[in-house]
Amino acid sequence: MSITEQRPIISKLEKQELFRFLAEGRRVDGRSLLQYRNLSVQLGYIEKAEGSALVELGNTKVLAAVKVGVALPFADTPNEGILIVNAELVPLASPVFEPGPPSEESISLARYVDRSIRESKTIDLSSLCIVPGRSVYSLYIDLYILDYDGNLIDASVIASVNALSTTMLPKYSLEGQNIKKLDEYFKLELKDYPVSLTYAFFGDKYVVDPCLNEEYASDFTVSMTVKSDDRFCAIQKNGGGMLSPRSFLDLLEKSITLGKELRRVAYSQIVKK
Amino acid sequence: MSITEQRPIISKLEKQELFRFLAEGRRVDGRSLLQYRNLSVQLGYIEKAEGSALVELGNTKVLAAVKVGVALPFADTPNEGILIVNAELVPLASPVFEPGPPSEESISLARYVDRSIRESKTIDLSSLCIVPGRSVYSLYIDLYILDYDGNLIDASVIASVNALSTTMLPKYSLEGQNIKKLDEYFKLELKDYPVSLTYAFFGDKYVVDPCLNEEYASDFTVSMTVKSDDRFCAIQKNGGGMLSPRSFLDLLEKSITLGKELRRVAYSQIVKK
Amino acid sequence: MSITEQRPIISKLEKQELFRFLAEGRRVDGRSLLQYRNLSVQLGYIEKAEGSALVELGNTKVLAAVKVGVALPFADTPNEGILIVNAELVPLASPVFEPGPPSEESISLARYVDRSIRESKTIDLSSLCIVPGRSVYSLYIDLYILDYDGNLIDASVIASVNALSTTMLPKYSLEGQNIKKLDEYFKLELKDYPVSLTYAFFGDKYVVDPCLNEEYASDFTVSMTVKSDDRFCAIQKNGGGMLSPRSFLDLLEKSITLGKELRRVAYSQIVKK
Amino acid sequence: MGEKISLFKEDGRRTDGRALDELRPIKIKVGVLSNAQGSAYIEQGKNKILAAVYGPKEALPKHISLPDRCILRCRYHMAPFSTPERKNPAPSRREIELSMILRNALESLVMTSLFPRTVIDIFIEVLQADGGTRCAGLTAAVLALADAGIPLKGLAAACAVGKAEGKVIVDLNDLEDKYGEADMPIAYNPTLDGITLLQMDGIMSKEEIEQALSLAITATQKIHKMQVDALKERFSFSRREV
Amino acid sequence: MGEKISLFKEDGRRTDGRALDELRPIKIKVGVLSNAQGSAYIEQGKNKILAAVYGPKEALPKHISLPDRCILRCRYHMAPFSTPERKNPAPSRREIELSMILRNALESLVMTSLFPRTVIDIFIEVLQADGGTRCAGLTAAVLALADAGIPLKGLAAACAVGKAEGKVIVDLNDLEDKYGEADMPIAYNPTLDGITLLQMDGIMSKEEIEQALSLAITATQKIHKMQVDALKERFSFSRREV
Amino acid sequence: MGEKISLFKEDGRRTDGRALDELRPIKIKVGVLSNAQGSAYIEQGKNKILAAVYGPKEALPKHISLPDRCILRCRYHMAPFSTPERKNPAPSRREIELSMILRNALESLVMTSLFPRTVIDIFIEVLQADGGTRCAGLTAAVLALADAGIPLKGLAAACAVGKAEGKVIVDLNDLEDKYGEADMPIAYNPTLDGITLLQMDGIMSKEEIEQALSLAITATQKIHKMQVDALKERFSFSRREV
Repeated sequence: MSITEQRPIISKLEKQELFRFLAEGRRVDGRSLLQYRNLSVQLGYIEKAEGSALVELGNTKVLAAVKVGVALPFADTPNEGILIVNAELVPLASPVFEPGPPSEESISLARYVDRSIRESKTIDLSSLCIVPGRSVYSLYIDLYILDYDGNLIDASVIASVNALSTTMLPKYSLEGQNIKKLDEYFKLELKDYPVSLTYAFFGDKYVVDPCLNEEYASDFTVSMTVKSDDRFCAIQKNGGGMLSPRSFLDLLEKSITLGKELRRVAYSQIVKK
Repeated sequence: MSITEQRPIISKLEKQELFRFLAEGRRVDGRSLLQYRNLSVQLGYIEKAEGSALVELGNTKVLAAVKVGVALPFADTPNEGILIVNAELVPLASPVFEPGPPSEESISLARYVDRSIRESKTIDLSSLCIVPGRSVYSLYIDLYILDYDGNLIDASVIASVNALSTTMLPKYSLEGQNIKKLDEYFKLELKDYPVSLTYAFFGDKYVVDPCLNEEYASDFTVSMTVKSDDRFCAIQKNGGGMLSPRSFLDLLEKSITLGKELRRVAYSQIVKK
Repeated sequence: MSITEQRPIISKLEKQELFRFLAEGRRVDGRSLLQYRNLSVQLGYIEKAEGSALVELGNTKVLAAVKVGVALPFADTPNEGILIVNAELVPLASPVFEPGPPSEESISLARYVDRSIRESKTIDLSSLCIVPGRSVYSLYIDLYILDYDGNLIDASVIASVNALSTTMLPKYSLEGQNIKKLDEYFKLELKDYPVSLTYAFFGDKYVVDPCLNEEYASDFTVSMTVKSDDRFCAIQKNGGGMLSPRSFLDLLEKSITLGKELRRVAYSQIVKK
Repeated sequence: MGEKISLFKEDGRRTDGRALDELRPIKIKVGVLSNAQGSAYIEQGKNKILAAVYGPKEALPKHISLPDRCILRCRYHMAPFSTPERKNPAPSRREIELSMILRNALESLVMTSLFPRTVIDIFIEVLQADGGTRCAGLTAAVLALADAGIPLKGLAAACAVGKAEGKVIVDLNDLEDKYGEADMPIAYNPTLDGITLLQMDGIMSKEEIEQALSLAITATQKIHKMQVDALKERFSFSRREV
Repeated sequence: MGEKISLFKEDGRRTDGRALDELRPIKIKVGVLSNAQGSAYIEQGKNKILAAVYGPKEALPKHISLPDRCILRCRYHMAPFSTPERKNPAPSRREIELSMILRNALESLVMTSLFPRTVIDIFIEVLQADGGTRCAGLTAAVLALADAGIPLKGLAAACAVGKAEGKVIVDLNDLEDKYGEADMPIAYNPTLDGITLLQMDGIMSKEEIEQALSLAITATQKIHKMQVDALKERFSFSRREV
Repeated sequence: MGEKISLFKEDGRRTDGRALDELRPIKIKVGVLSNAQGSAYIEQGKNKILAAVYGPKEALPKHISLPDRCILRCRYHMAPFSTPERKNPAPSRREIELSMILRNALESLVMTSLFPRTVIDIFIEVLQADGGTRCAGLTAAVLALADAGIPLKGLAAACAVGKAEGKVIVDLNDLEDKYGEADMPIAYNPTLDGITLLQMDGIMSKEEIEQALSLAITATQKIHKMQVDALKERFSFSRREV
């Protein structure tokens, strides 16, 4: 059962201020409506994982780590590696995160990131086959939300792609019926550099990269993932409220422009020049 | 832990009326004490399942569907197919059904239906072996309670047997070590047509096929499953209260008579003349 | 989440009495500070288990039973049998035990007993291999707490070792690729006879083998498992409060002396003279 | 999107004979269950879906209630027999996500401030699945709410649009969902010109999405008319059957 | 009921030497646990079963309580080592069903209206299983209730009857339960002439059931006498041991 | 303790070049998270651990609260990527035990009677594990409590001592933990001369334990100094970063 969430109450004063600023085309933290917060990326934060990245987007901190294993392929894709995305809303990040099995928020986040990476074909899963029908690489992306100040989706996509870009896979040789792990590694190749852009709506106004207070005060958010070729590979409206078709079309246009910019910043350390 | 259930309270007036009618040998909905409600059976309701039937017994609606798979046999019955019965008290059927793992009511219902089919040998499980010790057919009967107005047991047995009667199984050929699914099907053969008869007790009086209000007002119920040869293959008393040995013997007699009648109606579309 | 437990409240009077006695070097039930309660061991209580023992330590009753199976060995120990300890705080033993998945108390108890047996090498796991890398014996020790009057740890270690000492394992012969169970059995050999000694602290005073009221009134407990050669193989402080290094060193000394005594009583039926 | 399967016939029509912008046959009935406060049943292609509504009723335990409006609980659930392989009845990650997406969409329609401290339960059961179940489920759930007499800001109808072999299409069936290039479920309220549910996966350019959106609006308007007809039938006859 | 196993010896006696209507050796003790308000232990054949009762006590959380009577909670549970193969300690579907069946049977005996808003917990632990555990468990649970001083309408004793190789028999052991043709557990209160627990599976004709019922009544009357003796012993000696 | 691995180099130093009584490099920061009331981060060898504190806050549901003091809730958790093989994020038996052991240790430090009817939540997340995580986690958790402004009876620092190839050593790394002969985690409060956490597994004689205890006291005193330094830095700069 999905149940109406109980958002922490923002004081009326805070909300009024937020709307007053919006009416003037400004935001409480000084940003313009379509401006992202400061973004920093630390590659290889978890040395023991095959790939990892720590992303800070303002006060939001997301750690993504990739663990590589060997698994039986799915029956309908015997020649493809397996990609699984899992997100943990770690309770130290926020008083609203609780220990326990994955919440609908964490599942929805993981599934959106999964779609962004899978549909954009950022990874060529068919290159992750060891023995067709028998052994394929499995990539587990674990998203760990360490500090929560809104816009988990965009930060998580950026963290995941950066973590994947640092991922080293062990080589295997086939010995008779069995495979043997070698002490050699190869780098996972990325085929695309998708970015997600998330907008929070307040009536007919919207801002990009909402911080937590903006998310709480907003009617709903819309996230869009754009590929390097400006095509879209994932979209999702989250929360109640209605999006006008006109605004939707606006967002498509804005996202292509903003996406180019964000991609440049987010993947500056990993994109080949 | 099984815990005393909290039955919805029936108004005193309703209850008084019910008892006044019973004293006169009548029921509130106009039936006689040993009369079933209208019964309708719609075969093949779920085209995508290998077998299915939708049963309406008054306002009680039960959908039974059979899914066929291939499984490893149990170690102690290497030559027998596997039969599993599962019941879901779907929350749209009643305000007292809650989402979540199977309740004791749904487990008890499924196990009673399982016994009724298994003990009556309605299906010859030894005919469902593909490769002894390695591959057998598995039949999953899912009972879906869509609308709840009492007497789930009788409706569920009827729905299950009807669903089984429409079940088509794919043929398999043995190719070396593996089995291969062919594009041919065969009909599951039924060896018996069991019916369950459920009685609700009010002091020393009882009625057959209780509707929900009667169930709530009763002391307890007794269900009995009768085979085509008039022998019994499952009995269960549900609820508190005491059944006198005399009444028990009465029920045995009544069930044989009523069973013949019910079997004729319940399986009119599927029994070979 | 581990959460501060709600201990049943002992009346102030009871507590005062307990402390008054302690101040005089006595205990409410007449024991001296370092005296164990009466201990009785009944071997082979569960005939259908491969090994078992019922231990009564005062009013605390622990039943330990060993079930033997065959399992795949762990990848990193292909030549070793598998030992698993599980503890059930059965709700009939105490109003504070609740049905449901294992509590942290039961997990902690099972893990302490596991360490006591595993680290002392009471069982030579490498002697429990049938086919290296493929089939090994698995020993499941189930601890069943039937009556709860404190000091579960010491009673459970004693029950486990006694149950193991009665354990008979079936022999297997290798037939081609498969193993076959023979109708012959051999006795599990014990290499050590560890005992755990548990102390409850009240300020700077402590008693051994606390009963339940003493546990509730104490600041914390310390358990130590001593091997036959007087070396230690497991230690654990349970509960809040601080243990002074001085007291810790005292306990080491006391445990060696008390351990010898307890070992003699606890294993009188099974230790070879 | 593994093996090569042709999603169009030689005459340019889809595998089930439809034109690019053509809906599958739809059958809607309102008021089909006897215990629920409101209920509806929809068949769209081979989809068979029931929706039921209980409430508004007191929100228990109290700490889940809100002082200024009612809360919604929503469960989207697939019957074990609704899919080719038997589905475990425990909720999958997909079902948990869709329950949330559908609750959000319904939340924008219900006049929640009329019923403070209460809860409305919405159950959507997919008895047979054939692509587009979340959309058909939403179409039915909105009707179940209306059937329960719960004041709405308006109806909303839902339909997936998407892309297959480079062509933008409407109301994807199972095959097109599986082997097509993109799937974009949309729920739309024509009165308020608002999108209440929006997801997309697969790959589409801005221009393709624009075209798809336009088709979705037309399609949902058609379904909206069927919703209105079903409600009219309900309140003239009051027939109850699946 | 797979392989062929003979359940009768050449002299017509059962595999354990019993006559058709003969009970297994039964040993009952009341008041065997120190913490429980009431407790009892039964051995019947190789069955070893403990029952304990806590309560009546305040029903928490409050919403489970009833204003006019006490509620019962009952857990029938098999120890992991009670069966030939180790049993997972998590409750199986069978244990969940039997917990309900046993609660129902006990509910008909307890004078629940004497203790409104309270709860009585009944725990039945099967330490070793040998056929007929639900019946032996009920026999013990009734005594644990009596030991706890809870007013009962009367005792009830339980025993399975059934059929093996065409013969109606009493108190089935493990082998007869597994390879016989029918098993009918019955709990009976001789004072009120009432059956409080009744199940059957396997195949029996009306005549066979009549015969089995008659044997069950005789058998439970015998066990009832042992219950009374155990209670007498309990209240004269007050010994506590397993 | 399976295969033969040498834990000492020819010069008598440990595999990572340390002397027997030498700690691994330790880096501590206090106040690293923005939402938590208090937080701390520790690196000890390759361990990377975050601790955060929320509270004191109202204890809900009420029945968990205590009238005379605050309660503590503690979760020790390992990230799925913290170990060589991916760890299932659901709590393991080991994590459940350590959560309890750590809560107990912290309970002895917090002045709980100052905050009746409230709860303090303590979260310890192991991002990367390299032996001795419970000790490093405790060292960090104590600082997170101090950072949250919760009155403590004193700080406590923790460190494992143990035995490898017959030698008593301090601050075991992953390899020494796995292949050594004994591991004894200790948390010690130097001001009150009290041990708040104590466990041991493996085999040690009384004399070895005495020697290990003495080394542990010296080691924890060193870590205690680093704790104090980290707190000073926190309250002079108030920098927040991981």
